[in-house]
Parts: sequence; structure tokens; C-alpha cells
Amino acid sequence: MRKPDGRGYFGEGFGGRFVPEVLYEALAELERGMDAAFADPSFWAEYDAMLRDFVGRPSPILETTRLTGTSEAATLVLKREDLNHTGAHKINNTVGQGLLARRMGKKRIIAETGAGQHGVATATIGAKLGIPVDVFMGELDVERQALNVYVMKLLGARVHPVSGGTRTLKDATNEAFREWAARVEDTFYIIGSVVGAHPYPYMVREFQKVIGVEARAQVLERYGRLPSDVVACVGGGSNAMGIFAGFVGDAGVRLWGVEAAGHGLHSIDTAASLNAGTIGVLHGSRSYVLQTREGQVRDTHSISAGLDYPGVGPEHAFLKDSGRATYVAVDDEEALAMFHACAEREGIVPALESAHALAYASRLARERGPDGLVLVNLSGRGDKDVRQVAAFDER
Amino acid sequence: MRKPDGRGYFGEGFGGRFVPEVLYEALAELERGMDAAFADPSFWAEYDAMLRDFVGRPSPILETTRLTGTSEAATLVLKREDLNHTGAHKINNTVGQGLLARRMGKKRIIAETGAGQHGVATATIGAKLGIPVDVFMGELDVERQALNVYVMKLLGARVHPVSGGTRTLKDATNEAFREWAARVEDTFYIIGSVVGAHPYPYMVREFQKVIGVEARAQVLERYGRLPSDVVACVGGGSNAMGIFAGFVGDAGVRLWGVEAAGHGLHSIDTAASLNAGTIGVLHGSRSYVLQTREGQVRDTHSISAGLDYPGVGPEHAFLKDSGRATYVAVDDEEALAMFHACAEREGIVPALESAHALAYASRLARERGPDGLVLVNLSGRGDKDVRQVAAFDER
Amino acid sequence: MTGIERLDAAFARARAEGRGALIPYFCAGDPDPSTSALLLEEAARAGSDVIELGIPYGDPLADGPTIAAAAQRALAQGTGVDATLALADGVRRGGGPPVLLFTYVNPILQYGIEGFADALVAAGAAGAIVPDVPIEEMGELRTAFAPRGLALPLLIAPSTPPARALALAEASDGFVYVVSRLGVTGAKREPDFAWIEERVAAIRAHVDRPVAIGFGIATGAHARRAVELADAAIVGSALIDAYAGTAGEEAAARVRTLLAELDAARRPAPRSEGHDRVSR
Amino acid sequence: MTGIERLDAAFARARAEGRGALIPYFCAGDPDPSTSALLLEEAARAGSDVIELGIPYGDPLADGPTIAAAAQRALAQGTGVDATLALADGVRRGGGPPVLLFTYVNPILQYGIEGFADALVAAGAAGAIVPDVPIEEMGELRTAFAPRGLALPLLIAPSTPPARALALAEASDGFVYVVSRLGVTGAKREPDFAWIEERVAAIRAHVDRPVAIGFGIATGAHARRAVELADAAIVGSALIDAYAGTAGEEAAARVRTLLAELDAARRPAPRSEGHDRVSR
Ligand SMILES: Cc1ncc(COP(=O)(O)O)c(C=O)c1O
Ligand SMILES: Cc1ncc(COP(=O)(O)O)c(C=O)c1O
Repeated sequence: MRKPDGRGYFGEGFGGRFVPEVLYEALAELERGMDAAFADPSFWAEYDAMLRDFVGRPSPILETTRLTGTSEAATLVLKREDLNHTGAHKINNTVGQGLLARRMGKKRIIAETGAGQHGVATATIGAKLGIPVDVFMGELDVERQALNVYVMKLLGARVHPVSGGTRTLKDATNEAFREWAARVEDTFYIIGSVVGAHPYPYMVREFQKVIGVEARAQVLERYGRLPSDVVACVGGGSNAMGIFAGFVGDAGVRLWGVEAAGHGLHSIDTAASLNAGTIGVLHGSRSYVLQTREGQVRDTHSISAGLDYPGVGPEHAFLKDSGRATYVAVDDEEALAMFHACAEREGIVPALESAHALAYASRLARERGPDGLVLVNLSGRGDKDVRQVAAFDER
Repeated sequence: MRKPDGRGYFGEGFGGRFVPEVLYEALAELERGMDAAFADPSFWAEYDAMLRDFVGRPSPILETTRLTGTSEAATLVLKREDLNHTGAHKINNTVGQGLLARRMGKKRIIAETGAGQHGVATATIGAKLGIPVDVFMGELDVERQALNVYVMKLLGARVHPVSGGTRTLKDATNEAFREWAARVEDTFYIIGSVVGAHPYPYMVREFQKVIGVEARAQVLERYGRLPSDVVACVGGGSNAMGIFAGFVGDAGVRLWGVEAAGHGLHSIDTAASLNAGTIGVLHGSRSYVLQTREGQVRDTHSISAGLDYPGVGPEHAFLKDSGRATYVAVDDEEALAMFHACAEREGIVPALESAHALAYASRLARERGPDGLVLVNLSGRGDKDVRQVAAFDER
Repeated sequence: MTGIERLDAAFARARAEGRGALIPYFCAGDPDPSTSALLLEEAARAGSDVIELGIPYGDPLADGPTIAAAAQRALAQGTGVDATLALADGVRRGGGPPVLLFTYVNPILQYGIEGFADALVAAGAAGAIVPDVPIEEMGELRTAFAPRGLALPLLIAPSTPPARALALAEASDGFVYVVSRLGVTGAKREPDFAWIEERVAAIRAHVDRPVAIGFGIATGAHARRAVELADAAIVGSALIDAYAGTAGEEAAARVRTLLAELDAARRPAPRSEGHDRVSR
Repeated sequence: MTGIERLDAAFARARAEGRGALIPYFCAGDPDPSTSALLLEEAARAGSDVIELGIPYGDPLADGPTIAAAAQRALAQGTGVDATLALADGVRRGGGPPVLLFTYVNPILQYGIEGFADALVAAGAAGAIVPDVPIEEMGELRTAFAPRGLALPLLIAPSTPPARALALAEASDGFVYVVSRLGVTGAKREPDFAWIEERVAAIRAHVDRPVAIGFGIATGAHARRAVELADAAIVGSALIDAYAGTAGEEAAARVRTLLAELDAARRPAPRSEGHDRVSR
């Protein structure tokens, strides 16, 4: 798995750097800073130490015992990103970008957030490093995720509600870009997934790659063989790219990205960009986008806030078109059922995002039969979702 | 650190088995089962594997960078029990007792809970092992900790509100004992701290000892020496006994237990049993108890639900009276200030319980000066407390 | 007479009269101090052989909701150890039956064990049942109680292994307290008479001492079955349930009614009066 | 005449008349389709040298709240690419100044680049500003635009390094768009004229091409300073703010007033009339 080309393209046409000129040099500076850091073993040493002591890595793998409900299913193994500090894979990336921000001498960090997970992870690294953090969050999400808003504030971050557009993640991202444009010199923008303009999709993947590298070694050690399948949910795509990165060179391992079908792939209420979108430019790169024929970005829907995004990382578009990975979708109902099943049968309350991946992985494990070995990325814990599910179940 | 004597006493007079006859044989059976399990390497192998894959152990140690606010302070190191599955040290114990329950062929698990952490940890292991769980919880706590109640239900546990007495943890514990008395044969009672009748204080300590064993090795490896001081908060005392257990044989290491002073040690609103209590019997063992001169157990108060308990494990009473450990207290206000400081300066939202330990450890680190090496048990994460603190701060 | 001797005498009298013994339980100070005294008089008047009198305790591990709530009410009105002993003293002065205290261990520890024993003697109490002190922890209490002739009956539960049950029976003075079923006190759950029958037989085969059945004895029928199988019926929660929500004369009247039912039940039905029982 | 030629002619005329050029920006379809047409007529009548016409876009990364909100209103009423081109066509038919479209790249991609270029030609538009396509990504657009004589001016920002700025200036056709300050469009934040002065001088030293100043030009004073330092002032958010909340004739009148102020500001004060400027 290599760097994209000089202009930030994966394969022929996915990626790039579609941003206003005011940000161009900031991205170039970021790329230079990133290249220098990536070439510096002391940077990785710092990153590794932080992942170990602060984040709690390596995260374990856990064999499920009751999840598929049958002994005829494949072995189903969870990669436990839910055990990370702040409860999801997001922190792997914010630690990396935070250290890079400090190395580049930036005085301030900004971030966008939807459900609040990336905002919390960014506020967290800002607090640890002593760098002030401003988080942009759609007004609607500020209301829906009041608890995470308070956690970000506890961590010393300022949270800015964004009132434009659909008042959700997409608009928060727009606003973060705009804020960056206003203060490029002293500000580091920590993007939360493998999206955005080059070098973000590559950089975030490199910071999430630890998931796949660990998981590959762990599975080999425990089972003496590689998994037959690797499954991850795809919002922007960072947890999926992170785990895929460990296995993309293993031709025999099938890679599955699970999108949020919402009310259904063919409904208007979906968030499955790769399955129901078309190629376009959003937030600085070319990839699949849920959009109208006129090129307006569509409103999306998923029960899971972290998957409720109209775009997807360009490297996934490349993996899809090249056939290396397969992208499927799981709807709200199936994800919700799996949320409950995982809690009741495995003692783990998964993030609703991760429940999408689990649902598909569980199906796959039953299909594969006892010889299969399915590895699924449990990208986060579901504490953040409990209130929403409770409200949902009460209806 | 040894087993208590045959009757369950630590030193001369702390511990024992003060329970109604109906429970006596159940405790004897439990002791036999425990002894057999403890002598069986395969039991510990199962426990270790579960701690690794399910709980996420070992938990790391983390050097704080900004917490004491001065470079003149001792090195202050956190043991990260907050990173455990379900967010606190409680799960180490429920995994152990859960495996023992299964080994002993019990068909049902019961537990008491205050803030809900032990209830969640018990529901979690019940779900993982497929054993039904009933949790007893004071009516007042059910109201105050609605989120944890829902999490327990998600995990498949039944939660029974207890209306007697002060409608809090003490009464939930009474009720769990009563329920056990009614169904001793098929029921395993998982107590949540180093309290209760023999063999619970010993057994729970053994299941929490992993904290201290890990931490000792980690500190030695990282710093090439032992800590000068080890600090932990004390509610029932399990996280403290767990970390103390690693160091009690190292005469040069000072051990500090931090109780909740509430509104102040000399006020009526305190929960500091060792500092403000007298010797008595509560929940089956003799130890320090907050009680009236007539022997009625007093209402307690702490901002932290997990420390809001009128008793304390008998081994702590022994360590206090023998002088091996020192017990101090931190009040609501100082704990709350540290809750904020730790979030803002270290990027970790600590449990309010743990904030008591951190507050004292931070004082101690400043006293010790640069040569000191203070290890503090960060027993849990504060997500569960965020709502309460938000409400508190708004006043 | 020592406390133990008074208990022995009470059982001996019942035996001599060819009937079972009746042991009502009351929580001292409930529903209020003066009603509590009235209820004790009522119990004496109804011919109780022994009275069990509970010292109110806030964390009664062996008690169900009825007695726990009674204790809360009594505590809220300030009834402690001394007030309880004063009530016991009142029964003695009124010429009532021996009073056996029922108390958790912690109030005794705070009172001081020796002092507590002295106070029992001074109040003319026969001894105490301490449900959360198993025989293994009895040492200190026994050391204080034995020289003063105070009884310290032990409880045997369905979960007590047979050999241990015999040891407990042997170590009990006054009588052996057989718990009728698993669980805590309370009138809601039925006694397990099959188990009681078996257990009492085993005890009697080895130990010559009266056996009382308690926990869950709530009706005349229960009491009758208990005294058919053993020597005495202990009734607690059912009495408290009977006066629940009342006080004074009303409470006394309700207790009187239930005690009368229990009194009738403990007497062997004369064969000639068999039809009476049906028509009553 | 090609689009580029029309732009060149417009700037040449302004230069010949010894004044700065005025380039107002409007968001097509805002506040409603018919008012939008009225506003364009107003702009033509006021002697605008070029009109910048935005294709409404829901996720305008380079725009502040004013233009973003205008686009939302226009989209809500159904104004898309074709309606925007029809408005541009209307300006041409009415004999107005050259119209330069302002559009994000995604609507172009969905329209198809070649088709979009054809449509521009058909509507008589002079070219397009595409703010989210940096020069590195310009290839395809340039390939379609160049043979059709359509302009593709580039933006230079304060964060653009000097060498890159010269490269961008050289690659721009029609004019060089110098962004007056960091950040996105919007009338709230002041232009940084010191920086503009320096940057324009550097460009002029190397490139012979008109320079326009945009972003944050909100008042006559701003516009005057802009045309003192460069060749043209671009005014967008201030115009939209001016008609905010109105429509039809009222909106047109408000735009007329601001355009008059801007028109006055772009004309050099004749030295003999110096006192006039003070007394006005
Ligand atoms: C737990 C969890 N999983 C997955 C996602 C989706 O993001 P990505 O696709 O970048 O992994 C999120 C986003 O918030 C998340 O919180
Ligand atoms: C995080 C945390 N720390 C400490 C405690 C106190 O318990 P113990 O003293 O047994 O460690 C609790 C109890 O709920 C807890 O949740």
C-alpha cells in the first residue's frame, strides 16, 4: 500500500486537492511537514509511545463466542478499537496529527465533528499537548450529542455550532475548511477520516494503519493463518482503511467495507456513498458522493451519526473500482438488531457504526462455515449511542 | 500478602464471616470452589486470557505531563484502569468471579451496585458467559444513574430497584444478601469490592491484584526503580487493594488510601470510614464503619457514588492499624477541581472516584519534589460522571 | 432463675399441657413506643410461651421487608437498645413470659458485649438470638452469656449441611431454631414442611432439646403444622402485617385476633371436638 | 469576440477612461429568479465592467455565510446550472457587460466539462472562476476552455507563496484575481491593503495583465483603495447584504444605491475637483 501519486491520486482518478487557493500552500506545507515527520524515526517513536501509554495500544483481538448464534459459523474475531482511550479508533489519528501539529509549531488546532467522537478525540490530544482546540459541529448535532459537547468542553475545547446547510457533519466540515482559510498560518486542521484534500486521505490512513498491522500479527499468532475476510464499517472510511492497510497485500484475504444503507440503498434516506453515489468532488477530493444529477450534495440518513456522511475517502473509491475490496451496505434495522445482540451475547455495547460491520461479518461468518476466519473491526464502543437507542426502543 | 486466617481474619480482628446461617454453607462452598480454582493453573489461564482479550489488559502506565502544574514536582504516573472494558477496574473482579461461577455450575448471578459500574461489569460478564444476571440497586441510585441502568438492561441483566433504608448502595447490598439467602443453591453472588464476608475480601483482592503486579513490573521497567508512593482511592477498597497488593512487600514504598471526605471529615456528610468511622460489623465482616454510637450505620455522602459507602474492606482496616498504609481523605470540592484539571491538562476525564486519588497524589508529588515517583491508580473513566458534573457546574 | 432456666420452664409447661409453644416476635418501638408496650401485654395475655423482641436495626440482613420497615419506623422514633430493654423489663414486671431479644451483632458490639449481657440480666431477659453471628463467631458472646445463664439459641437453615445442623442443635441453649425455608423473614413465602419434618426428626434423634420453627409461619394452619412437627411456632412478620397502618387499641385488637387463631392452632384438637373445627 | 477578448476589451475600456473597473458579484436566482434578473439589469445599467454570476452551490468552501445563504435560497427555489446560464444569456441579449460565472467544480463535473464549456459559449459567458480547482487540477478545464476562448482566471491568496503567485498570474486569462485577505468571502472582515499593494506591485513587475481585488470589498472607500492599487474591485457579499430581506424593486433600489457609491469610488478624483470630494 503506497503513497498516492504526487498530486494525491489513488489509481487514476480518486483523490487530488480541490481546495481554494488560500489553502493550497497550507496543504503543501502540511505535506512537507508530514513527509519530514514520516521519515523521522523519532516521530514514530513518540507516536508509538503515545499510542501505548495514552491510547492503550495494542488493542486486543477477541474471539466471539455467542454472536453468530450457531456453531456452524466461521470463527468471528473482533479487533477491539472500542477499548482505546475515548472509545474509538479516532484517537489513533488525532494523536498522530496532534504530534505533527506540535512538530510544525502550530498554535491552535481545529476539527470538524459529527457525532462528536472525532471532536472528543481531538480535544483530548489538544489537552494532552497543551494546544488550544476549536471544534466545529453542526447545530443539529450539537443538540443531538449534548453529552459529547460537554465532554469536549470539559477537555478545554471550544465548540462552535454551525448553522448553515443541513446543520450536520458535512456543514461542520465546510466550516472547518473556512476557518482554516482564515487562519492558515498558526492553525492545524485535524481531519477525522480518510477524506479531504491530499495529503489527508493518505496521512490519516497511515495513522490508522496500526489497526491492521496489529491485527494481522495477532491473528497470525493466535490462529497460525490469515483471516479469510476482513470487515469494517465505512463512513469517511478511516477505520476501514486502517484495518485494510494490514491486509491489502495479502491477495487471499477478502476485504469488505460496510456502508450505512439507512432506510435502504434505494431510498433517499441512505448514507452509502460507494453503493448509491456517483463520482464527484466533496471536501477537497474526488471520490464517490451522494449527490443530485446537478452536482448538489444530498442530505443523507443513517441511524449512526458517524456513518451519516455523503462522501467517502478516495482510496476506498480506488479499492472499489479496482475490485480489491467489496462494498456492501447494512440498514438501520439490521444494525440496531446487532447492537442489541452484541450487548446481550458478547457483553460489549458496540458503537452503532461498528454494529453495521458486525452485522455483515456475522452474516459472512455463517456463510463461510466453520473453516472461515472472519476478522471485523469493532471501531468503537456504544456508550455514546445508548441514549439514542433507548429513545428509539421506546417508540 | 497472604490469605487471611481460617476464619477469614486479617491480623487480629478484621474480617470474619458475620452472616445468617442460611448463607454460611454458601460461603463455605464458595471458599472451597475458590480454593480449588486458585490451585488450578487452567483457571488462571482462562482468567488471564479473558483479561487480555476481553478486558484489554495489561492496562498501560502513563506519565502525566501537565497535571501537577510545576516542573518541581515528582514524576506522577497513572495506572490506566480507565482503559479497561466497561471503563473501570471493576471488571477484573467480575471476570474472575464470573469464571468461578461458571466453574461452580451456578445458573444465575446476582450483584449489588451503587453508581452502576459494578452492575455493568457484572452484566457484562454474565452476557459474555451466557449466565443470567440480576442486579440490585437502590431506588435513588436507579434515578440518579439512569444511563447505567439502561446499559445493564442492554446487556440483558434485570435491574431490581431497592426501596428500603437510604435507597442506595448499602441497601442494595443488604438486598443482594437477602436474595442470595433465598436462592443459595443455584445463585452466585458477585460482590463488587473487597468487602463482605470471608472469602470475598480475599477473593476480590486476588482478582484485583493484577493491577499492582502489572504496575510494579511496568514502573520497574520504565524507571528502573520502584515508586516512592502508591496512591489509590478507597470506597470499598478494591482498586486500592489491587494496586497495593503489588507493593505491600516493598517496605520502601509508601501506600496511601484516599477516602471521600465529602463535605469534610468532621461533618456528618462524609464517606471516610477509616478516617471518621469506628470498628463494627457491616455486610458480613468486621472493619471500620460509619455508625452511630448505638451501632446504626450512618448515612454517608460523597460527590462520588462509588465512594459513597459506610464500610470499607477489612484488609484496609488491618493495613491502617498495622501502619503499613496511610489513609487520608479528599473532599468533594478538591475532587471536583481535579476532575476538571485532569480533563483539561491530561486529556483524560477521570471517574470522580479516581479524582480523589489524583488530587492527593498531585499534592504528594509536589511535596516529594523532583526525586519522587508517585504512582496513582486511575481506577476508572469519568464518562459516567459527566452529566452530574455538568449539572453541578451549572449551579 | 436464669434466662435459660426460664426458657426451659416455659417449654416444659407447654409440653406438660400437651400443646405446642407459641413464640410471637415484635419489633421494639413499632409502630410507636406506647403501642409497642400494648402489643407485648397483648402477647403475654394471649398465653405466649416466650416473646421474641427485636432491637430495631437499620440493616437487618436476615429480615424481609416487613420487619425491615418496622425497624425503620422504630428507629425513626428513637427506639434503641435501652428502650428495647426497658420494654423487656416491662414484660417481666407484668409477670409475662420470658423475653428473648433478637438483635444483629453490631449494636451489641457498640454497646460492649459484657455490658450488653449485664443489661440483659438487669432487664430480666432470657437471652438473645443474634442471626448474623454463626457458631464460628460465637466465642465472645458465649463467654459473656454463659456465666450469666443467658440463652443463645442458634438457627438452622435448609442450607445447613446435616452434620453441621446437629452441631448447631447441640450448641443451642433454650431451644433449637429451625428456619422453615430458604430466605429471610417474611410472611409471603410458604414454609417447607416436608423439609422441616425431615430435619426435626434428624435433630430429635440426636439432641434432646425443644425445636422451634420460624420464618414464614403466618397462619393458624402453619402454626398447627409447625407444632405437629416440632415444639414451637415462631410468628413475626404476620403479626406486624396484621397491625400494619394502625396503632394503639386498633393495633392491639388486630394482634389479639391473630394471636387467638395461633393459640387455637397450637392446641391439639381433642378428637371429640373434631366437628367443631369444621363448623367454626 | 471570444470570452477572453470581451474581458480584455472591458478592462481596456476602463483603462482608456482612466478609471478602475467594477465587478459586482451576484448569486443567480437570489433572492428569487425574477429579482435576480432585475439585479443583473441594475448592474449593467450602473456601468459594471464585468459581472460575476455565481451558480448556487450547497457546499461553497470559499464562501462565507452571506453567499452561502444566498445559494441556499436560490437552490431552494430551483436555480441550477441551466437557469444560471439563462440569466447570463439575458445579460448578453440586453447588451450588458461580459458575464463571468463563479462555480464550484462539482456541478461542472456532473454537467460534463465539455458540455459545460459549450453551454457557456452558447450563453455568451466570458468564462468561469472555479475557486476549488487549483492550477494543478486545472488541466481538464483548461483543455475545454482554451479552444473556445473562455477565460479561467485564477485566484491568488495572501498565503500563496510569491513564486507561485507569479505562476498563477501568468496562467490567468482575462485578469488576475487577488484575494484581499485570508479567509472566505464576506463583507465583515477588512481587506489587507498593505499586503495587496505589495503583491500587486510584484505581479505587475512581471506580468502585464489586469489585476482585480476581491473578498471583503464592501464600501466605496474599499473600492477606491482597490482601484488605486490595482485595476478592478470585485464586490459580492456587500451587495447581497444590501438587499438582504427584500425582493423586486426594493432589492433593485438598494443595489442601485451601493453600485452608485462604488461607481463614484472607481473614478479618479480630478485634481481640480479635490475640494469637491471633501464637501460631498
Ligand atoms: C466508532 C466509529 N466507527 C466508525 C466511524 C466512521 O468513521 P470512519 O469511516 O472514518 O472510520 C465513526 C465516526 O465517528 C465512529 O465514531
Ligand atoms: C472508578 C471507580 N473507582 C473506585 C471505586 C470504588 O470502589 P473500590 O474502593 O472498591 O475500588 C468505584 C466504585 O464504583 C469506581 O467505579
